[in-house]
Amino acid sequence: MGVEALAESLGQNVLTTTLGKLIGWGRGNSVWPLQFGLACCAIEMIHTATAGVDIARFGSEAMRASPRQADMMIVSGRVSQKMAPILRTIYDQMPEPKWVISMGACASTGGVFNNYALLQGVDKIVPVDVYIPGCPPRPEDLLNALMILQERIKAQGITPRQ
Amino acid sequence: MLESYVPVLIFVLIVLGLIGALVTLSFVLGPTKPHKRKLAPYESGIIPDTPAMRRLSVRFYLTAMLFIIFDVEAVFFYPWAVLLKQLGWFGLIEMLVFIGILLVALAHIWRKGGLDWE
Amino acid sequence: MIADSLIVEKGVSAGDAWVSVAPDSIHTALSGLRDDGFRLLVFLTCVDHLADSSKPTWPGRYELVYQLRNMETREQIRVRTFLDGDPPRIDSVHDLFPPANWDERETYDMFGVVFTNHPDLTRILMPDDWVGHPLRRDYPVGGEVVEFSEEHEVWQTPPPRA
Amino acid sequence: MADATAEGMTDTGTIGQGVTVSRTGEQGAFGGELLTINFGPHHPSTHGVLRLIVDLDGEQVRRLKPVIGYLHTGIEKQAEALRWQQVVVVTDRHDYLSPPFNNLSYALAVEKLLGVDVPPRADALRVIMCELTRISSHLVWLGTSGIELGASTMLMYCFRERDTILDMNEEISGFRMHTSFIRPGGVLADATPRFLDMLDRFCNAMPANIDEYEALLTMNPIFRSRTIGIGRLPAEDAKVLGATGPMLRGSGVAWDLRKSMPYSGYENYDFEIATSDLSDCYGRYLVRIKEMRESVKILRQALDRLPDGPVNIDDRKVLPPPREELETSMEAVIHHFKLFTEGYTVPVGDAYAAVESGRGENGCYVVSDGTHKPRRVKFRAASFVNLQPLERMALNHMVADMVAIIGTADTVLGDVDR
Repeated sequence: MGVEALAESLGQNVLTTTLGKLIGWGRGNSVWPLQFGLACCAIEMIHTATAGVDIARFGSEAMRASPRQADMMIVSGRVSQKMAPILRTIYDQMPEPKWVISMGACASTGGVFNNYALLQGVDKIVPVDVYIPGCPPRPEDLLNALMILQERIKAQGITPRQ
Repeated sequence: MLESYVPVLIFVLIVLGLIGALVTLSFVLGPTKPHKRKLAPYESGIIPDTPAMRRLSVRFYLTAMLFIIFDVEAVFFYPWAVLLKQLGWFGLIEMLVFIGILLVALAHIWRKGGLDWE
Repeated sequence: MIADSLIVEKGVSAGDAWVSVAPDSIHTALSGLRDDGFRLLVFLTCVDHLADSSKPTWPGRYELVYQLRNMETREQIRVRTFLDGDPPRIDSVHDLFPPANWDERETYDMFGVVFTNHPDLTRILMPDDWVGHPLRRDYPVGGEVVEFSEEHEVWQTPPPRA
Repeated sequence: MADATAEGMTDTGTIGQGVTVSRTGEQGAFGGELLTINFGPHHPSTHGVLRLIVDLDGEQVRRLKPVIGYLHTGIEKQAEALRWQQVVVVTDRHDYLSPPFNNLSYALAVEKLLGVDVPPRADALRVIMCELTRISSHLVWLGTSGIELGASTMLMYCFRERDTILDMNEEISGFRMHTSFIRPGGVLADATPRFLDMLDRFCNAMPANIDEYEALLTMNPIFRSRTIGIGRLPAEDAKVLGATGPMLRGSGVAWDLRKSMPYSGYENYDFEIATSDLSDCYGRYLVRIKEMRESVKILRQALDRLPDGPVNIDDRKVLPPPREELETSMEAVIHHFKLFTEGYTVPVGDAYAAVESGRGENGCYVVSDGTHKPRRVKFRAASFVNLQPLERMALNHMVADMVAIIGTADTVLGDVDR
């Protein structure tokens, strides 16, 4: 958009880097996840959202149901062949600075089920930023992944990854 | 004579400034890559093939109208509440008459079944 | 109980009484049992006996299993039929037992057993454009190829995609 | 509130018909056309990836067609590719809110084929783990159903208790959710003193917590107006449709597998079957709350009368020998080697075993052809059958009531799609 072209033309001087830091800080500290619960990892995701582990401390409490208001998609659970096109559609319908956390072994690599029914890894259809091992991973693992993602977002500054 | 309205002016300016800044900043800073699938209507993951625009039932219109009537009624309470002291008994009785008329209307609608759905 | 003419074989397997019936008399047998009080169809499934060495000969490749239960007397009975043919055909029993509607759709989806006069015999679990019936023994498990594992050599030929 | 047309229910002809979905813009009751919408796979209130194609006349549901399969994981095919002892890990994951129940139905079926009985201490540990999981599964249902109807504090309260249960799971088996604790031939490990102490504190504290939930919801006018008279399922139709668990007991039918067909020692615990004659969403809520109280009573009895003794059958062909024996005896090494390379074989035959899980009858039908891999493993999923009355319970209800009806069916989509 306008400011990216401006940022390239001005090059990396004091203006764009501080602006980049500010934008990165803004985006990083309020990453709104999309409520994309599929299977067992979704239950652990709910645990992360409730008082016990409390993802609200990291600015990600507002689990949005619609992709229009979400910045990050947490693929929590196993993605079946029937669900794959729908997952891709929802990823497409998310507004632009968007990231993906692949939660659990089933989302990252097909996990325990290496058979015809599952998509062996969600990175076959959507670009993934952070993978979380575990079946299901502990809520603290999801928080750890969120913190890793926040560092990445802050480092990206004005122009996100794609 | 207009000095007493300056705070209102400042308030309006602040509001417009804030909203203006938020909208332009997010419009300018947010990268936009529109493409066909992103602009398709969101229906929990399925791209709908049936036309969304269908003739809707009259009940929606009825409920909307009822809401507007009683919402506007509530707006009239604000000035009355501010001037309650000066108006004294006359203001109170006047407002009670006003509410009474609308209560009669509400009772009529309720009895005619305008409030419940089917 | 069922008219003895219908029963092909009778026995007890691991504590559960079972009865074997010819495929074309399944509807009369089940309605007879239902009138006797076996009103709950616990489940209906199919077993594929392709290359099954546990018995010298099998009356049919596909064995359909109906597990019925009498809720008053707490009795259970298992009705089997053996089918052959490609696709194997049998009468639908959804009018006797309503839960059979979805069970039959799933058995059609997974094994390709066609239930005649079923109201809506379409795939229930797999995507609608899926080719092949996954739970048949000659259908490979699919999934990712795992090197150096002779287990997966056996299971690995991927399904013919449409 | 228009409740579902009762008289159209009992004839079995129309139940579960393939519902034709209107694309042609049929006429609705108030002049508007029927609007076909997707209550789609990605929806906050469908308790998983369930898709409902709904024909709406204004706000009222005229036709509803569930579409499932969005979480089909091919667990039954995967079980055919694994050995007998490896299948336990896969059974954990099809009904991911009640893993020990899935393990128990699979273990009981295999033990029926093997013709073995587990020692009493293993039975008691199995009952303890199952009742803990029933409470945690009901807590997830109560929390999510509460937040769907607006009571967001329910989610926080319920998941606070669920965290203590998951800590207990982790203490006894090392896993929070998928404990794989119950295996053919016994259990994973003996209960540690710390687990018994945590269980004791849990049994003391839980009744007060359940009172807290009841204080929030039972007499809450909003919750009552959203659930009383909604999703009515008469007793006769619940039986005809094969519903089990709280769906059946909520309609007044006192059928509980733990009482009617007892397994693993349930006959020597005394508890009541929770039923309610309301046969609507509120009735099923009361049933589940009472079931949680009964589970705490069972846990208290199981804890007080925990028999000591071995935790596994000592059949070396099925279960590996203890580690320290490997240094001394050659047979142990041979058994150990054979078990962990090829696995054990189960006599030819087929067996069905069913347990009463939080959702209903959770059964496992196992066919063995004498090799070290099962020929067929079929899971009788309670949610798969409890989802079918949804078509008829949601008829002529408002869209907002459909949220309560999907919640009350308490279906777990992993269980439905397997």
